[in-house]
Amino acid sequence: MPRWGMTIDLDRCSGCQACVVACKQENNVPFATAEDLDAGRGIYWMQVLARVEGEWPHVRMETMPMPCLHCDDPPCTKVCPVDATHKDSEGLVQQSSARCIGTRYCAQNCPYTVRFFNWKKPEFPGAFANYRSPEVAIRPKGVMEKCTLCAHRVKDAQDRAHREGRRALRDGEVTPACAEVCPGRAITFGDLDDPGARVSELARSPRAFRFLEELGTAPKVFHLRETRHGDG
Amino acid sequence: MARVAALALALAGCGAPADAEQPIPFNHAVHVVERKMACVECHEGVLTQAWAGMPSTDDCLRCHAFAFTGNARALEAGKKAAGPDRDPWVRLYAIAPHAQVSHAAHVKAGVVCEKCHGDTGKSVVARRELMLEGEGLMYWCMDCHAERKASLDCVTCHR
Amino acid sequence: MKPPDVPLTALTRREFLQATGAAAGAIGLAAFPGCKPEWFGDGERVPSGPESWYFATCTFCPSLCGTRVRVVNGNAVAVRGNPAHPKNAGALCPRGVAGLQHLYDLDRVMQPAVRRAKDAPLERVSWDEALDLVARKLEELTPALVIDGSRGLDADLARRFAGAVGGHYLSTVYTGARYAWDYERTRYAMFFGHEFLEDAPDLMDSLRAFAQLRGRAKLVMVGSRFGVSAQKADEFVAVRPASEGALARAIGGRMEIDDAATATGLPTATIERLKREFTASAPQVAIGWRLLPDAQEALLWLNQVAGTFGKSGGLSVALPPPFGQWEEQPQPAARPLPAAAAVLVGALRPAHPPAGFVVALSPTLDDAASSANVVLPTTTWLEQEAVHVPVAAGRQVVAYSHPAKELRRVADARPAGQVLIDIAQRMKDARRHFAWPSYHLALRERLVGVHDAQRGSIKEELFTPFMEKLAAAGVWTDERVTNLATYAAEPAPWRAPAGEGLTLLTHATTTLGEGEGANLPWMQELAGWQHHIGWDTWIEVHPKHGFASGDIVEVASARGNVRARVVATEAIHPEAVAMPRGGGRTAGRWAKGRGADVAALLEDPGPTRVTLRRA
Amino acid sequence: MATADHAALVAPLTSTGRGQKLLVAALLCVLAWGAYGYVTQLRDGLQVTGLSRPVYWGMYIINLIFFIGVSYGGTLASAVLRLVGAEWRRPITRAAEATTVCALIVGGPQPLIDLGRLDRAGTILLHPSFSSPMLWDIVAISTYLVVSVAYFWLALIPDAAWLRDARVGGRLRRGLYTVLAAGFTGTDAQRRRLHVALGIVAVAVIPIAVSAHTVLSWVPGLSLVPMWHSALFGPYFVLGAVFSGLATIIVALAIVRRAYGLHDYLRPEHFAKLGLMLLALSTVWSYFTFAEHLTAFYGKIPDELVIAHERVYGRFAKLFLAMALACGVCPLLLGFRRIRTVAGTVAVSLLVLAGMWVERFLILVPSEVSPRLPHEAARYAPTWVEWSELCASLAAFTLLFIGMTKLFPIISRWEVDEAASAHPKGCEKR
Repeated sequence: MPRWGMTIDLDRCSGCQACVVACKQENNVPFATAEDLDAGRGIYWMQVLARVEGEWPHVRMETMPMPCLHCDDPPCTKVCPVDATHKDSEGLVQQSSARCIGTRYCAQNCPYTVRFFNWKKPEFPGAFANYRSPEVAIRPKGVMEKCTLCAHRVKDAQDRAHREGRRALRDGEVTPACAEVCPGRAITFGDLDDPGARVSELARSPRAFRFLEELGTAPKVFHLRETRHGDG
Repeated sequence: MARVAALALALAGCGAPADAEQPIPFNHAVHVVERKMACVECHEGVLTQAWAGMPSTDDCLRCHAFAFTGNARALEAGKKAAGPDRDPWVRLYAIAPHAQVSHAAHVKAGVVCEKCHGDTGKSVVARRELMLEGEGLMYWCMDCHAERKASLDCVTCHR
Repeated sequence: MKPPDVPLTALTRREFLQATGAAAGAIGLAAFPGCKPEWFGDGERVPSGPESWYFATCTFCPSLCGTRVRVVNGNAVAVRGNPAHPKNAGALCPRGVAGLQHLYDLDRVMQPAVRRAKDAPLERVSWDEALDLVARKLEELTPALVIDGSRGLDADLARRFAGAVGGHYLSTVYTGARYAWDYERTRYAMFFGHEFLEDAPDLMDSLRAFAQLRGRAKLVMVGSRFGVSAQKADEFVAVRPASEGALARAIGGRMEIDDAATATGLPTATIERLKREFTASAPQVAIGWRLLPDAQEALLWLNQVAGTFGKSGGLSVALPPPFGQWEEQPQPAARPLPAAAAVLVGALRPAHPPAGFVVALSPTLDDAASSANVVLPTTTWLEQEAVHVPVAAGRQVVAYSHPAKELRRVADARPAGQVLIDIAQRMKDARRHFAWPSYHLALRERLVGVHDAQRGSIKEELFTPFMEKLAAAGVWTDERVTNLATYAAEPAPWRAPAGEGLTLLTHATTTLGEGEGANLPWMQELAGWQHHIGWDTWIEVHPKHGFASGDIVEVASARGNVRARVVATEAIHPEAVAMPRGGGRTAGRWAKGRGADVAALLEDPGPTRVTLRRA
Repeated sequence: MATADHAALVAPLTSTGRGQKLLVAALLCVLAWGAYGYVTQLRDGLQVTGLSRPVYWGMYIINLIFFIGVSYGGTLASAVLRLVGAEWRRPITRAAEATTVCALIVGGPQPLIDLGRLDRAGTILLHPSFSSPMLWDIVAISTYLVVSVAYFWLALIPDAAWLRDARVGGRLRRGLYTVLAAGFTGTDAQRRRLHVALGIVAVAVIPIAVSAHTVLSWVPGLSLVPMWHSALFGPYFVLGAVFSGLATIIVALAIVRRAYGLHDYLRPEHFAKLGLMLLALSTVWSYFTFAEHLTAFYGKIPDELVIAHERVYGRFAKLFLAMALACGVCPLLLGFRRIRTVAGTVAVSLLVLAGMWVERFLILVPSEVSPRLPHEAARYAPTWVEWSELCASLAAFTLLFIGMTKLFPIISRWEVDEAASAHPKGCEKR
């Protein structure tokens, strides 16, 4: 059984937002209107957070691409009163929009704030309805949703491999939408339990770290620290 | 009364009607039992795709243009009734929008069509064989998945 | 919610009421009479069906990335990069992905429209009527001005059209020398005033170069704004605004280091070190963007001194591909003439809308089209058969795209080139220069040349199999490298730019670009992601000026003034302010009135000095 | 059996004044307005609230904690005082128990208002996940409600029997009294059994009440959110609940005293005693509040410090100051005998109630607006829908309480009589 994970190389991320848009498109996440943004209700399964510190000219800017980190010990799943969110057999933290009753407790307990609530019915006005993807269901209002690490792509690839008589996927055979479009190739997806997989190689690198590791959530999405020319 | 129930379920977003008057009076039995046609000949996606696919009237005409002129006229009438850009069939099988079933994956796993679609192939007027809805249907699916050691992860079907 | 598939007409009212009641009961809504089940929908799913993929070239920016478009049930449902394309190798920038919102733009022009009187509304007419009218008017009202925002074959045809009608031709897209940067082998890259990760003449090159050079080359960003490019560079050199030219001269040995230190505000030791590093790290490049002309000159010269032109790891000028030549190119008028009519091609926004009779060839009702006398709907890049020439170092590339036949038409639109042919053929004199019966054949003539060259990635004896292979691959490339050395004159001595006040720095964003993304909601919402701002234009101001984040200020230059939302940040030089481009459109339901158009402030050649006042 | 002495207790059951009718009408209007707001929310979704990411919980959860807190009055005043045998409690137990039941009926369903999918609320019963503190909470609060109702009913039995025998009200009401009286005729055996039962339930209701609020505090307390994740939360919530519950009783008693002319039963010394208890609880509350913030400020764990700072000096400073004055300082005035009058204690109680609502707000919201990772500046301002639900909840509580006073004597007659027969002096009238 694979244990899916991801690495995001901050050295290769330019904050261009391609992953954010590709994710929205792939997963039928509606765009945020100005009012949504103003109220803090945009939905971004993948987003790039930024923080600026220091004084001119000694400034530092952190850019953090932040999908759901798919914790190995997810704090969100255990607080759900109806088991609408759970870690599945391949390690992905999934959210069932059909089971969810909308208590938003999981969102409260997610230290990364990467769970999103449908404050209203998702809207695809006019001809925008045409570009909705058939792969992913559009969630109704009143339920939570979040990054699935493109589990639908994984499942489709597994079905395909099965049809071809293979039991497991090859490394790199399946990529989430964010990784697919990334101009810097900053995002790597794969099986963390496969020691030869590119993703586990990167996750073992000394540059790898996990956000808020001190909370013991054990994310399966690793970030790789930035370096500068001439560093080690 | 069955119709009332079906419509109630449809209105509640629970599913499609169990049977309906089709624009074209298609007879499964003639094709499948008498002519020994395979399901995949008309439902072309079942072996390779998630969707099964419904034949267009053009697909029908590939055979009917030569042989059965009477039926070809019925086809034309049906096509006209359905209007352009719409396939001329009333769907009988529908599951909740948050669930997806891959036909190809099931066929590959050796699930025969009859497991879910019953005797549709032998019917004169097609009707839905599977009367389960909502969670009832889900547990029926899950029983079979458990039996066959298929994945029981929610995301297998709910995506 | 999905409507029931049961024919409702066949039901008795009693049955219907029973059913509705049962449905309401089933949902447990009894307590709320009158509630419709939509209140508690279960979501939706678009039915899947047969899918097909086709290639398209994104024309939102000069990078011209190769995309693959996925079609299901006649709808385009995804835009992805073409992995076999040498430009982007499967990657895309956010604008490319958002092409879907361009294709299904709610402001698409659905059919030709004419404005009968000055302030009358646009009126739908047939293609024939519109084309006849345009041809007649253009023959009456000479000379005509052709303002072109298109790329590729459409642009070639627009230029030809201008020549055929004896008018002047003006392109609003970047048409300067297209330097190809052989970034894979560069060891030292200096970016002058160049937000290379947000705003570049070739954004895809820039984004990919940065990732590939990380750790292998040193990237130095010289500028007065600390954006994401400054953070991601290996070194950020903070200079006074508009003084990049001085640093370039000093590194090139054309200016005393002490003088440059005064001009830029840098310690002399830093300049000395940069000079040492730059000279010692061949192959090196110095790239500038949004600079004053004198700084741009100095950079060209700096590259020449360093010998980067035509060298591996340096810059080169791309050679045109072996296109078949169209016979006899009529030349447009060299100088702008007092025009009585204007033809606008493609998505563009002229700073001054032309006077007189205006014809707009546009896929959407954008700023220019919405005030035109005649609007002729053209296809978007996702719907058009097209040939493009992306610039890639060390390669010649011809990208061919052709929409899948399964893609359902969105509008009664034609390729801009086709519309120009259609107009020209209705004009007495212009007709002879547009002898092709269709755009497709004009395009084919070009590709015949590529076929005849019998080289590169596709070689076929006959043209038809060549076209088939090209359509299947989406791209023809040839490894043949033809680098041209270029010559730059020694720059004039540095002169401090005139003017007082805060220097306005502008940059495009990866989302809005120069405004291409303005009517795409995905781009609007992400425009100011680093400041959590969307759907608005902001101005980055150093806190010492006393403005707080969120304040609305009026920004005034000698040319005009606009309003913007303040972002008080330490990440900007105290003598500078920075604003994004691409806002303040006047048409388009998502773009109209969103933010401000900084183009209204910019002085030519600059620098633009502005004052801020709380609004 | 009814005596002329207790005419004042029966009067509210049989006649209703004009002012009261108007009040009920007004409250019904507020309730209807709340229902309208709620229907709006069902139709348009929770976008009609001021909630957002990351402020996922707001007004409704604050109201939940607030009303469950208010419900503590009954438990404390009645059960505790009954167990320790405080004789002065006798006239106040019934009103206190009534507030408990009313507050639980109003407070318990608050999460349903907050729910994104009301239509799926039944899922909690079909697919419960007992790893969620929210489920423990549902169990704890429903148990608390059941036990509170049982307790209220047990203490009501002799009075119900009295009303049954006195043939008060129409057929329906008499039927109700007959059922509630459960065949009680006042024999010694019955009285003995009643006392035993009351004793048992009074003992049981205290830990159940404590557990209800502790478990409620665990809903935020067991999460990873800084300043919520605190062992202090259980006792802090319980203490705050007792505090606000007591204030509720004081206000409720003062109102029935005035509205129904019960000055003979509820005398100023009752209010003075309750006022002193309020003062005592206020000091404990201040101690908890101090301890909580000292830990944050001294420990300087960045995540917590940010929130504590926001609360005390930042965006919430004004609210914090108001809360500290209302809950920590004003009750101290009750140390003065001159303030410890009926009016004085009621004024302080009202302040305490408002302050405790603000305290719930300050416990929840500042933690939510300061997420660990740099998100957009979050803020929370309740919308008209949320305020409407608060008003409607308060109206519902008041209506329920008025209903109680119209159905049952709001002074426990038998307990008062019992005292009068046991200690004739203790209950004599002026």
